[in-house]
This record gives sequence, structure tokens and C-alpha cells, in this order.
Amino acid sequence: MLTFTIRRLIIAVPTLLFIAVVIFGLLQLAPGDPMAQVPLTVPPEVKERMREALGLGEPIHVQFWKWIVQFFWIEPQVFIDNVFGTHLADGKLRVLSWQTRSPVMDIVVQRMPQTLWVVGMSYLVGILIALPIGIYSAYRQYSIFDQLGTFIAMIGFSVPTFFTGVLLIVIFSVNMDRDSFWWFPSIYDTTLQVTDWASFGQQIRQMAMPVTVLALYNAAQISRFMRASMLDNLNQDYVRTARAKGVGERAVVMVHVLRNSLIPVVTVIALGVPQVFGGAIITEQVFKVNGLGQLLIGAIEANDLPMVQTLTFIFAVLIVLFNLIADVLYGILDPRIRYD
Amino acid sequence: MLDTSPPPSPTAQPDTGHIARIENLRVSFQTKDGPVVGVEDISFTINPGETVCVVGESGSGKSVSSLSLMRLVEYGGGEISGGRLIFDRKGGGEVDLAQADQGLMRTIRGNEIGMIFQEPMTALNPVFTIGRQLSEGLILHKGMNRKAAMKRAVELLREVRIPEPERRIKQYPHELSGGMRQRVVIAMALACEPRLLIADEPTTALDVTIQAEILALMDRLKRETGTAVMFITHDMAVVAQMADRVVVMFRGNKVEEGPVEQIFHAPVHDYTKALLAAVPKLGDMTGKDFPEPMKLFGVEGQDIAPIRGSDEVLLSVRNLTTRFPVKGGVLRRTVANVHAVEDISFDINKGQTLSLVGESGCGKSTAGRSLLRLIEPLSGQVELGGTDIIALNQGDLRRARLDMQMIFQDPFASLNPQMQLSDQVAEPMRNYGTLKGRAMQERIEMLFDRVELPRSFMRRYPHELSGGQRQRVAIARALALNPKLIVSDESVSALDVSVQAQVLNLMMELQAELGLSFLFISHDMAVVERVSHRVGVMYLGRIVEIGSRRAIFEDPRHPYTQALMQAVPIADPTRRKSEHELNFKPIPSPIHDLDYQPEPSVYQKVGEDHYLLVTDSGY
Amino acid sequence: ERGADGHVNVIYWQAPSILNPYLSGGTKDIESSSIILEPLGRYDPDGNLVPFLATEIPTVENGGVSEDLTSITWKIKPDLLWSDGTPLTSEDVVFTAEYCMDPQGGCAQLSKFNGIKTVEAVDDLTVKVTFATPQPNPYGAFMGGQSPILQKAQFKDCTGGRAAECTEANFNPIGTGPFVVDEFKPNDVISLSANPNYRDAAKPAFATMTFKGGGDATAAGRAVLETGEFDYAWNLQLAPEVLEQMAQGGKGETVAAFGTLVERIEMNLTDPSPDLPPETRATVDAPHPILSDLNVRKALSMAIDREILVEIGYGQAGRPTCNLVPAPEMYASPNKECIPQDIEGAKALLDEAGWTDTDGDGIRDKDGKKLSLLFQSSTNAVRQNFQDAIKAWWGEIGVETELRNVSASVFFGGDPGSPDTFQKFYADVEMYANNFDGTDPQAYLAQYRCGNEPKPSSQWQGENINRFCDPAYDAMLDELAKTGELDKRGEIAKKLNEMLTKDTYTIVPLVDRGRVSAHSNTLGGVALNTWDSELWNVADWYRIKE
Amino acid sequence: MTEPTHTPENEPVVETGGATLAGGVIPQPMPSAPPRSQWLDVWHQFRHHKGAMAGGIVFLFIVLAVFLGPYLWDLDPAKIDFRARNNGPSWAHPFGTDQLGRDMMARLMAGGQVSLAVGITAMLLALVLGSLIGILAGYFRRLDNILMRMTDLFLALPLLPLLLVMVLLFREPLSAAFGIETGIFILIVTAIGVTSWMPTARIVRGDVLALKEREFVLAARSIGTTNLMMILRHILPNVISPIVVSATLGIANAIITESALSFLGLGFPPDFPTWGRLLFDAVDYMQQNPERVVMPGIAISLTVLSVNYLGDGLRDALDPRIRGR
Ligand SMILES: Nc1ncnc2c1ncn2[C@@H]1O[C@H](COP(=O)(O)OP(=O)(O)OP(=O)(O)O)[C@@H](O)[C@H]1O
Ligand SMILES: Nc1ncnc2c1ncn2[C@@H]1O[C@H](COP(=O)(O)OP(=O)(O)OP(=O)(O)O)[C@@H](O)[C@H]1O
Ligand SMILES: [Mg+2]
Ligand SMILES: [Mg+2]
Repeated sequence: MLTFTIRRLIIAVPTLLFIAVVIFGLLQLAPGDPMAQVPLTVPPEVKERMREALGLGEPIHVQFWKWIVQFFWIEPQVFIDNVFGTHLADGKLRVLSWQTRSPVMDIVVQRMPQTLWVVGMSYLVGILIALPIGIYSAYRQYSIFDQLGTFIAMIGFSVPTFFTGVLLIVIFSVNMDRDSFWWFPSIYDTTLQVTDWASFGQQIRQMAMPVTVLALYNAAQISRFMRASMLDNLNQDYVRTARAKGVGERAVVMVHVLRNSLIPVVTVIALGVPQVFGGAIITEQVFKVNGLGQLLIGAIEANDLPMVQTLTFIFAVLIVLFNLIADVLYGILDPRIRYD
Repeated sequence: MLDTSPPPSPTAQPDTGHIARIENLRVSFQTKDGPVVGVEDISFTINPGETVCVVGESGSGKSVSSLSLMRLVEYGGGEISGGRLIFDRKGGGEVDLAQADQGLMRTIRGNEIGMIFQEPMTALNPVFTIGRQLSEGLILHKGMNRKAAMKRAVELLREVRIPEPERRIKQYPHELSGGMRQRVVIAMALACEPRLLIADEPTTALDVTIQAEILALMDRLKRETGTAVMFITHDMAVVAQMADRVVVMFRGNKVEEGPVEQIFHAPVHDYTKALLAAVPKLGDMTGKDFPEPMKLFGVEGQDIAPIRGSDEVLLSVRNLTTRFPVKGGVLRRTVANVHAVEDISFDINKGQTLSLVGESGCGKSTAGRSLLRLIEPLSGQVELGGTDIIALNQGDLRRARLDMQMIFQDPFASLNPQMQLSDQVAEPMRNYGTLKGRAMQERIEMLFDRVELPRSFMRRYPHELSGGQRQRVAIARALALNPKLIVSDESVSALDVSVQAQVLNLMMELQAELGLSFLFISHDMAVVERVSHRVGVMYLGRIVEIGSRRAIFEDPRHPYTQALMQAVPIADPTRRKSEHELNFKPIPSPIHDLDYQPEPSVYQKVGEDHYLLVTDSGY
Repeated sequence: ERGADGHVNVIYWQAPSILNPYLSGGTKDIESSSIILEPLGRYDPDGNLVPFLATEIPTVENGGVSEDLTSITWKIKPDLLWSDGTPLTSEDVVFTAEYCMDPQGGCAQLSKFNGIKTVEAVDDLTVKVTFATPQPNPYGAFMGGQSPILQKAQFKDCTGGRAAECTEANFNPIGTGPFVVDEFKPNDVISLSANPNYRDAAKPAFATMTFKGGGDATAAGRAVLETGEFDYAWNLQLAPEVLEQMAQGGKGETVAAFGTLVERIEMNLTDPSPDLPPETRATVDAPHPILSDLNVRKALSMAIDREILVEIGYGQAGRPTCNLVPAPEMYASPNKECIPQDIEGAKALLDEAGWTDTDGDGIRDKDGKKLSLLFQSSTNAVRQNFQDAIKAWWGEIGVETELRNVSASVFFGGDPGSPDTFQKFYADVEMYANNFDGTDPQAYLAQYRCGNEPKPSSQWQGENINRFCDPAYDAMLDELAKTGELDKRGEIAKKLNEMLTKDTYTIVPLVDRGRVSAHSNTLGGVALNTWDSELWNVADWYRIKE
Repeated sequence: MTEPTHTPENEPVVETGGATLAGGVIPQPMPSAPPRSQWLDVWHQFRHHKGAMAGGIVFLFIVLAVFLGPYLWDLDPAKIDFRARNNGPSWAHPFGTDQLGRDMMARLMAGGQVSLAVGITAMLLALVLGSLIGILAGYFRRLDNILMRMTDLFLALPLLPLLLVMVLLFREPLSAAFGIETGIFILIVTAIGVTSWMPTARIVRGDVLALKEREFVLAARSIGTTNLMMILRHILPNVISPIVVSATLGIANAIITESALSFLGLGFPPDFPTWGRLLFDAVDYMQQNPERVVMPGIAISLTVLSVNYLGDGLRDALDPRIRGR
């Protein structure tokens, strides 16, 4: 397992480099121009000047190399500087966003809190409700509970968040009285600092709706996989053995069957974690959370290539990492799986 | 429909002191061809401290009855459609288990009734270590903490004669040999010292020495704690050794019941007579050079001719070595190696049978699999009819497999749970396109007939069968292609002796007709004696003695071989072996450190076709 | 009294990315920075010039502009302080010009400084701008939200190529405006507080301000009109009935004002057929087989009911127009001819021009050429409604229309590699909106000069989208550039406008689009301004006490 | 003892293993019906699955309503009627009208045709791709790394630029080759399929990794099963349940993604209604005309729900242990 992990980590380097190249190529190929958002009143020759100022005139491989150097060499130095108070990166050019003309990484760091609070929390909540529902639905297949769970999960998955989000806003922000307990803000305040109980309460309130919407969506998906996988294992002979030992139904299901059913669920969850960092574009937009998802979509729309490239690459690193974690977990969950 | 009506039950007496009483049990299953009755009408009792052996035809409902007693049939799609299952609980009160709710059953299962399942591979949870699974019941019923339970688990493993239990306890089921798994299941059932132990063919995968030790263990338990045992087996010798009373089952009914001597010496029912007549006895073949088919009960004009085979070498194995890594630590790194097969060499001639016998876990299955390259051996040469198997690429290997087939030790695990039996048997023919359409259909039917499976089973799925029936499907599948070599790993262990006799005869017939060769792996010495031309005795990964059957059986030289012969039980209740006849030798382990360098095997010729290992084998 | 009214919340559904308008042309950035940075003068809601940092607007009359229109002299109000307490001087103004005119800087507002020869500080409070040629409209630089004054001290190391590296300055510019930045989270939110050194001691009334960005117009509208969480929402481009419904929330009200933004259909005078080689496709070398016919263009315009378009798309924020330049008054042609829909007339016109339905499939044709058009636009709910409606009307007069919508970031992206940009115009007609900065349409009209069309040799850059070319038009443009008298200018501009619209139907204006914004019932002092930043007068905003 | 009463037809057959003694002391039980193909069997089972049948009926109903409905309700979904804008349900327009006065019922039916076609085809494409790649990666160790790294790559690619590039490269050639509508259909389906197969692939691979270590796979290899047959006969039926779940989720995903694509200009022309787009357009009108959001929402959910139950039925039919219960 150790050698496997090490080998995979080594392979990850060329993989990621390749991904970086492909992303870069894709972004170059994709139609669009950083000047798209500049009003039409700005004449073309001025736009041309602005483009040049962004470094767009340089050949593509130079642009790519610059990004590589900035991302892999200068940004880590900045990180070290921040941690240890050194001055390695002083005066060196960091990866700069074309929209804001500021270091991309600073904005990413700025976006982390709300992304984790909202998207991360909703993922966590989603998993926490999905697993029990999936397990119980499988255990009591076709019971009322299962049917209801199926129904809600399907609605949750097939009704897009741009609808459920707005629905919640209409119910809880528009139609509730501003002073009632059930009123929730429709606009997320990213400047809110949690310092005491009151601000914590406020934070919870403003998270409530986006988290609900996203958690429903996540839970729907995970619970379906959990249920299916449990169903596959509930009838195996070892379950009978466990029962013959006098193990309670709870333990039979939660220990013996669950462990055998976890592989697909682990996969789905591991696939979802990078998405957390990718943000939830629509939900963020509906509730104005302005997390990483909004950052990415905004950057794509504005053709802010350094930003898109950096965000996507960070995303790629997480994907590779979490897929590796999933693979390692497979080996731990099912000792029969071999990777050598 | 049946000309058998159960004799008046001797248990109709007032029920004082019975630990369990089964009355008119009836169990049915839903299959897509309509309901099927697994057990039609069974009644018998089990008294404290008593061993009741249930014998009978394969598929007669033995396992189903025992599962009913545990109320586990429901989970397998069965339904107790009639009868009562009275169980006397520890506290005194009697309960009808057939009516009990699952909550009550939970406190009884494992604690008051322990069960050893017939197929140990599938019965163990593949993702938990042996230790974890063993300790579970202890923690649950005995209120032990994890550490104490683990300690007890190690003890239990030692009791069931598993070498190096500290190490094994951390292994997973698939890393154990068939016999070891069976012993784990036994240990699991014994863990809480239940008042009633249901043992469903607990020793089929065990060699005679370990079997004897396990039987002794159960006997001791019975004596010391008054545990009652319901013992399901096909091995009449074991019945003779163990039983107080015997229940004979046939097609879902009890046909005869009585004390063991009575059953053995004065059987009443036709089936019982047939059964006893079919029991192979060690020594039957003394003086004969070649194996010959068995005389079948009730078959006239059987042509019994010795099978000579040829002198032409079909399979030649040289210095075959296979090792498995033992993983340890959080990172699951290789910390040691299991020297499962260590430098073994042998030949098999065309049309002949080589039997491999030996202690459970000594590497027989691994040897069989390695030479078919189902496990990649570490080193060695294997030549089948002139082709070097080890050198083949995957495509050629597949073609070569047309000539070599394997019957797996654990038939349930080796059948695809999603496929109908007919499709499973047809698969090899489809794979190689040997037969098609009608011809294939006919062959499948023929094979089903020959292994004594009703054709109506063709549409069933593996889990709808009894253990023996599954084994026969596996045999039919291996025979489908008419291969040149069959590696048959414990292929008749789950069959009742009468079916076993027929299946063995079938195999020998094919051998005589088509010149089939067998590598026959078995624990049943009487069967080995019956079918083999040559015999190899394995111990701890090496062949310690190899030679013609006559030489080995009539003149065993190696101390292990001698011990093995000694331990063979005799199918006669009057000639029971006592416990002190057994010598409980500590069992060495095949697990060695990474830097361990084994010596090569060197043999000494002691007879015309009789070789003895001179290298230290650890015995 | 300054800071007495507490906190005010503003929401812009587009989030500001930078607070330096010289580095971004985006409206969101210009408007957000206008809270902090101020120009010498601004346009008021009626398009009049009003002094801000200057004492007065220089004109020829008051001698601020030289008679020959080649220089303009600004006088700065005395005793102005930057928010850091240092005095504002003419050096800062000169620096601002240098900053933007630096060739390496990529200044987005460079066109404001067009034609400037020198900018000199005459004394501490006087700045003189000299032009190379006479400028009838010398109010480009230092006027309006696009070109405010930067502090030299803060930006002196940020000129040219280093402009982008000054994140700190770009995010926290020191200004003279009513608020200063406390924290700026790019593309998200700005926290501001009252400028302690603001020139009017009583202003601003609010102590702090949150400027939130992101989401969409619906959400922004809802936050002001229905939930009351915000006080001001910018540019609520929503279907009128949706806006109406929101307004029933009772928490706020909408305000509308008109500028020069016109939603129009552009006719492609060149052939966009994919069968043509890339060098000639959609270039002047290949005239359009159908749309070169004036009658067709006219008929297409006649079939459109602009009143209904306004009703379904803009409500109070739109009015039908036939002009490319709808305002200011003096430049706007009175032409209203196109407003009544005339289906029958259109049919007759087409019949007359020889476009008849010969094969009976309901689609007109001529010389084997079907009257079938590809109509593209950017993705936007209102535009798609327009497309659907126009398609239906054109269907009535026997014109087949295929619709296509393209993501705005691609459509307006100008990537020469993409076939879907509005400049490339690989379609027969397309619809979008455009306007001009300030109140003078000269540059705007000059876009339609011969040779200014996008073409492969210019990397498809160019503003003459229709590939219109008329020497007479160009001649009049030259005349306009030379004319200083306002009445005369107005006349010429009207003429030019009509040449493009009424006379040739090269451009078919549809709707004069106003701006709708919303403010809460308790926010006072809002004066919606379409000629400058909407936040031009935040200093005057206050809380209405119940 | 409660002896169950049996009618003669379903008299249980006592078969406990066949004749024990050849030559037959006891007669062989009669062979029953000849073996049927496994798939017939699955079909049989499927037909008797309550959920699957209900799902099937609903699904059929939706398909019929969407494809045959327009013959009964022959209002033109593109017919604009400015006088009837934003009407609520009435006899003339049972589901009301939209902001241009178009009949919602007709649009729902027209939209359904596109959404169903796109949803199902794209889902199938993603499913086939995902399962294929997942199985290959899980089964062939040599392919594992390259295929999974490719999956990583696809997971990492930013969706929007990818789609934009696809339009850029393929819209005109496809339109030229297949006509505009078919061309766009192919483009959309491929775009959705190509960008949504990765989760399926990873999930299937995970299951296959565990599955291929099972003994019956070894046994199948020993009887000479080729890799192809191994996959088809042994692996695939055993990983069907995650695939089925992916299918249900995939169809919902495809329908929604289609509507998102139209914002990129990748979708169908803007005058083409689809469920996703109807829903999206209606969100702004949620307070005035709630039926406008509710109807497409129900249509999508019902489709997904019915496909889910069909999938459940298939899964149960393929699991011999559940069969017959
Ligand atoms: N789930 C099931 N569905 C249908 N039939 C079943 C099922 N389980 C068992 N049977 C049938 O019930 C009968 C009794 O099976 P059982 O397992 O009790 O046999 P057994 O006596 O233990 O045989 P063996 O010695 O071969 O293990 C067999 O004919 C078997 O085919
Ligand atoms: N996959 C594996 N991983 C690790 N160890 C294994 C594995 N398979 C077998 N072994 C070990 O190899 C040794 C030989 O096993 P094998 O199955 O060949 O025994 P056997 O002779 O067939 O025994 P039995 O008669 O009990 O079936 C045992 O110690 C077993 O634990
Ligand atoms: Mg059995
Ligand atoms: Mg074995």
C-alpha cells in the first residue's frame, strides 16, 4: 500500500503537468477574450493596448511557462513568507488575475471561508443524512420509508437548485416577517466575522438556506448509491453468519453489510470533495455567497485565464489527491483488492 | 409419491430433559417455478450431552432443518410453513422457536445455539479479520472487552489447531486455506460454549488428523459442558465415531432414527442400507495395483475393471514454489511470506490419478491452482503434454486450459451468483465453442444426469441449492469440456456416500474411456485409496512422500504419512478410537520471515515407485 | 451631519473586481470606484456638466476653453484634501493623465485622453490641457466616472508596466469622494466608511456602506423591493411584470432614467455564408445576397411592433425608438416613422421588390434564393423574447428566421478565433445594445466609417459591424469633427443618424433602453443618472426617518 | 401444525436432490420445463416487479403524452399571442401561458420531446462510456492507470470552456453534415455525455476492483472464459446496481444540463422549448404564475422517478436472491 501510494504520488506529477497543459490549451482554444466585459464604447485600439498590458501578446508557450514558474516556484515562496515571515518572494511577480490585477492566490484564500462554511457544510450534512437514509431504505426495501426516501431523493436531484433556492428565498425571506424566527437572509454576508454567540447565530442563519438546498441535492445522490450497494450485500451468506452469532440487526447492518457496501459510496464521496472546493456555482449565485464557484464562473465569463487556470489546476490537484485517497481506502475497506 | 413413510418417532415420549425438539417441521422456498419444499416433515429430539448425527442424501434438507432451528431460513428466502421447534432455554423455560420473534432469537443465537456453517468461505465476512469475526460473539454474549476477546480468540484458534494463531488472527478469510476457514467457523460457533451446537459438515475440509482432533475437541466440550450436538455429516466413519443417535434423512423426510449401533448393524430402510453399502472403507483396495470403480448398491451387471492408464507422462511438475505475502501494519506492507508450496515435483501419467493428501493448510489447493496458473507460481516448471505452461502468454494459456480444468474446493464461492446453473455448466463449452445449440443442451442434460442433479435444477441459481448440489454443478462444469487433466480439489467432500460413489465411478469411467488424468486432492483416505494410481503426501508445502498408491498405503515410511494412516476413522461404532490414541503434535507454520531461505527438496528412493523426502520437512 | 444615518447597503449584481477605473472598463468597476474617486466634473441626470473638484466647468464663454478649441484650463477648488489628509493639487491631475497615457499601462480610458498633446500644471490649482487638433468636445479627460483623479503619491510607482502590480493601491485607492475603502474583497464586497476629510463636513450622511456584488438582477431586485435587506439595487434588467410583482413587496421603489443605450438590429451587408472561403466570408468582398436589397431591410423593420417589444421587455425602462442616437435632445432625430407596425406594407414592399412565394411554402424567394435569415443575439432572457417575437412577425411577412443565441462572454468577447462574435457577424442579422459615453455622439457615429469594419486583416476588430460604407457619410463625419457650434453639430449628427437608420435601414433601432434601479423606501437623495455613475451623488444620500 | 392448503396446480414439487441410487430404487423426479435463457428470465421477473411496472407505465404515459399529445392538443407551441401574456390556467390554456402568450401545455409537450430525447440519449452515452471505462480500468490492471488518469483529467477540465470549444470546433461541421437540428442534437448529446461519464467510471471501477478478486471470477478464468465474456457474463451483471443508479441520476443531470447549455449558445435555438429551459425561464415568475414552475418541475421529476423505478426493477430482476420475493 505504501509503495502503491508513493508510486501514485510520483505518477501524479506528470499527470498534473499534463492536465495543466491541457487546461491551458483548452483555455487558449476556447473563444472569448478578457476584453469581453469592457463596454463597447471602449475603442478597439484601446482594447488592444489593454490586452498587451495583460501579457497577451506573448507567444503561448511563454505565457504557459510564466504561469508554471509563478505557480510552482513563486507562490510556494509567498506561502513560506507568510508562514515564517521570510522575504523570499519579495518583488517577484505572482500569478495575477486579469480582472482584479491582484494575486490569484490571495483571492482564493479570501474565498475559502465562505466556501467551506456553505459548500463544505452542506456536503457534510448531505453525507450525514444520506448514509442513514440509504442504509435504512435498503434494509427495509420498498417500505413506506424507502418509498418516501426515494421520492424525496429523486425530487431533490431532479429539481435544480436554481429553483429550490429561489423557492426557499420566496418562502423564508420574502413571505416571512422580517422579525420572525423563520426569516432568513437571502443574501450571504461574507464580511460577517464570527466573534461571539450572536454573530455565530447570524452565521448559522445565513447559512441555513444555501446549506439546505445543497445538502438535499448531495444527499439525494449519495443515498441512492448507498442504498443500491447495501441491497447488493444484504443477502450474502456472511450476513447469515453474523446473525447466527446473535449479532443484533443493527450491528449486522451497520458493521457487516455496511463495510462491504462502502466502496461505491467512498467513490462518490471522494469525487464530491473536490467539488466542494469547486464551489456550487448556482447556489452561490442564488444566495450571493461569492465562494470559489462564483469566482471560477466569473473568471470564465471574464476570460480571466490566469485565474481560471489556477483555480482549475488547484481543483485538479484535489481531484487527483482524493481519487488516490479513495483508492487507498478501497484497499483498506476490502483487503482482497490488490494494486501490485 | 414416495414409498417411504416415516417410522413412528421414538421421540414421541414425554419431553423431559430434551434440549431441542423438532416436530413436523416443514420448510418451503419460493422459486420461480413455484414453491419448492426443502423439508417436508421432520421430527426428532436432541438431549443434553448427546450427539445426534443427521445423515442423508445430499439435498435432503439437513442444512435447511438446522437453519430453521436457528430461524435463519427466512433470511434465505425460506419459510417455516409448519411444525414446532421447541428449545429448552438455559433458564428452564421452553420456547417454540418457530414462533419466537427475531429479538428473542438474537439472544439465543450464538449464545445458546451455535452453528457451524457448511460453506466456510462464503460464511465469513471477507472484509474483516478472523480475529474481529471471532471476538464479535464473545464481546456480545460474554461481555468481554476487545482485548480479552482477542485473547480468547487466539486460544480458540489454537484449540482448533490453527498454527501461529497470533498471526492468523490478523489475516482475512481469503488468505486462509479451506480447512483453516472451516476451523475458524468452528471456533466461532464454539466461542460462547453454546448449549446446542449445530455442526453442518464441520470436517469436510479437514484432513484426518485434524479432523480427529476437532472431533475430540467437540467430544470434550460435550463431556465438560453438557453441550448437545446436532452433527450433520456424510462421512459414515465420523458418524460411527461420534454419534449417540443417528437420524437418516431422505428427500425432506426422516426415514429412520435410532442409536448408532442399531443404524449401522440393523438398518431398516432401503436408503439406509444403500448408504451403508456405499461407504468406502480403507483397505478395500489392499493388494490391487490399479483403482477400480465401486460396486453400486442395486445395480446389476456392473462392469468392474481396473483402470490401468498409460505410462506416458501428461503433466510434469518440477520445483514448483508459490508464496504469498503476509501484510502487516497500517501501511499493509509485506512483513513475511507464506511458503504455501515449496519446491514440489511430480508427474502424472495419461489416464492416471495422482492424489495429494496432507494436512489442512499444507498447500494442496495452492499447488493445484499454481500449476494451472490460476495463481502465478514464484518459480518452477509445469509441462502439460509437452507444452510449457509457465511460459505461455495469456492467449495461449487460455487455449491450454481447454485441456486442464479445476474443480474448486469451495463450490459456492466459485459459482457466479447471478447465473443459472445450466448457463454455468454451458459456459466452458461456449467459451471454446466445442458444442453448440442442441448438442450443447444435450450435453448439459447428460452431465446433470450423470452427477445426479434433476434437470429441473438447470434454471436455478447457486444459492437455491444445497452444498452437495452445488459441488456437483462444479463437477459437471469441469467435465463439460472433456479435458485431459482435472484438478479436483475436495470435489466429493460434500456428497453423501451414495452419490459420492456414483460421481467417483463417473470420474473413473471417464478416465477409462477417455484417458483423463486427475490430480485428486482429498482428505478422505478411503476415497483416495479407491481412486488413485499414485499418491503424494504433503506437509508444510512439501511433498514428503510420493509413490504408487500401494506403496504408500501398504508401506508408509514418513512419520507423517504413518500418523495420517493411523488417524483414519473407521466406519464402525464398535471400534471407536479413544482420544489418547491421538498425538497432539504442535503444528509448525509455513510463515517465514522475508529473508528465510528454504532448502531444496531432496528425495530418497525407498521402493520401486516410492520416494521419501530427506530434507527436513518440519515434522 | 456626517455619519448620522448609520449604515447603507448597496447591491450590484455584477461584482466589482478592481477599484481603479483606469485598469478596467467594466461599468461595475467604474461605478464602485466613483464612490471613492472623483473627477473634476460630472454629468448630471440631465446630461449637463457640473463641476465636482473643479470650481466650474470651463467653456469658451468663461474662457476655460480656448477659442480655437485646442486647450482647456481647469481650476481646482481650493483646500481639497485626499482622504489621507494630504492636499489635492494640480500635480495629481497631471499625474493622472500621465498614468493613463503611458503606452505600457493598458489604460482602459485611453480614448478619453485622445488628442491630448500636453497636460501641464499652471499653478497648484490650475491645469491646462492642450490638444493637437481642435476639439469641439474637449471634456473627455477628467470628466465623468471613467476618468477620476488619482493621487500621485499613491500611484507614482504604479505607472506603465507596473500598473498591475500595485494591488494595494488598486484595491484601496485614496480618493476625495465621500467614502473610503475599509476592506475590498474583489468580485465580492466592499466595506466602506465615511471619508473624514470629505469637503462637505455634513456629508455623507451614512457612516458606513456595504457594497455587495454578485448574484443576478432578480435577486438584487428582490433584496431591495421584497426582503428589504438592501437599500439600493443597480440596473434591474427584468421583465416588466416581474419587476411589478416585486414592487408589490412594498419595501422599495423603482426609478428609471434614459440615456443613449439603444437595442437594435444590425443588418449584415456582407455574405456570412459558410460556403465562402474564410478570407471573403462576411467581408465587403461578398455583398449580402438578400440584405443588400434596401427593400428587404425596410420590410423587416416595418414588420416589427416596437411598442410590444417595450411592453414585453422593458416596461417603464424602455421606449420605442427609430434612432441610433436617441439623446441628448439636440442630437436626437425626431423620426418616429418606424413605430407603427405595418405588416401589410412590408408584404407589399417585398412583393414589389420581387420577393414572392413562388413555391407555396410560405417563404418568399427570389431568383431561387429563399428569404431565410439567421438571427443571432447574446444570451439574455429579454433578447430571446425579442427574438421569438420578431421571428413570429417576420414569419407573417414570409421571412423564415433561424434563431441563435450565443453566450455574452463569447458574443462580445471579440476573440478572432470564434465564429460567434458580434464583430465577425457570421449571421444575417444580429441584435444587441450599444451607447456612447458622455453626451457627444461624434465618436459613436464615426464607427460607421468605411474601412472601420471588422475584417480578417484587422483580426476582426473594428466597429463598423454592418460593414456600412458610404463616402457621403464619411464626408459628413469629417465635417462634424470640424464643427464647433452646437446647433450645427446637432444637425449633422441627426443627418448621420438618419443615414444609418431611416434612409438605409442598415441599423434598425428597436428600443431606447433606460436604466431601472431600485432603492428602498427609506433611502433618500437618489438621483438616477445614466450619463455618469449611478452613484455619482452618494454623498447626498440619507436615511428617511419614518 | 398449519399445513398450507395447495391447489393442485401449484402443488409443491418435492425435489431434494434427485435420485440417489442409479438404476432407481426411487424414481427420478420429472424434469420440469426446459431451461430458458437467463435474460428471458430476467424479463419475466421484471414484468412482475410492481415498482418497475408502475415506473414503466408512468414513463410510457409521459412518452405518449409528449409525442402523441401534440396531435390531440394541436396548439402551436411557438404561437405568440400578446393579448394572452402570463395567463393562469384556463380552458383555453390548461397550464396557462408564458410571457409571450404561448400555450404552456403545448410547450411542455414540445419541450418534453427534446428533453426526453436528449436526456435519455445523453444518459445512455455517459453510461456506456462510464461503464466501459470503469470496467476496463478495474478489470485490466494495465489500463487502470491510464484510464483513471484520463478520468482525473476530464474531471478537472473546466466544463464551460470545454463546451465552448466543442461548439467552436463542431457546430458548423455537424450542422453541415446532419442538418441544423440533428447536428445540434448530436452536439448536445455528445457534450453532455462526454462531460458526465466520469463518476460512473470511477464507481464502476471501484466495484470491479473488488469483484474481480472474487473466486467465481477465478473459476471462470479456469474454464477459459475470455476477457470479453468475463466482463459481459460475470462482471457486468454484478455491477449493475451502481450503473442503474447512475442512469437515474444521469437522466436528471442531462435534462438540467441541456438547459444550462442553451445559455452558452450551445443548446437548441432559443425558440425551442425544453423542460429545463421552461423551468429556468419560469423561476422569475414563481410568485405570479406558480404553475409555470410546477409543471416542468413535475415533468422532470416524474420522468426521473419513473426511470428510477424501472432501474430498481431491473436491479431486482438481475439479483437472483431477491427474485421471487
Ligand atoms: N433458497 C433456496 N431456494 C430453493 N430451494 C432451496 C433453497 N435452499 C435449499 N433449497 C433446496 O432445499 C433442499 C434441501 O437443501 P439442504 O441444503 O437442506 O440440503 P442438505 O441436506 O444440507 O444437502 P447437502 O448435504 O448437499 O448439503 C435442496 O433440494 C435444495 O435444493
Ligand atoms: N491468497 C492468499 N494469501 C495469503 N496466504 C494464502 C493465500 N491463499 C492461501 N494462503 C496460505 O497458503 C497456505 C496453503 O493454503 P492452501 O489453500 O493451499 O492449503 P490446502 O492444503 O488446500 O489446505 P486445505 O486442505 O485446508 O484446503 C495456507 O497457510 C494459507 O493460509
Ligand atoms: Mg447442506
Ligand atoms: Mg485447500
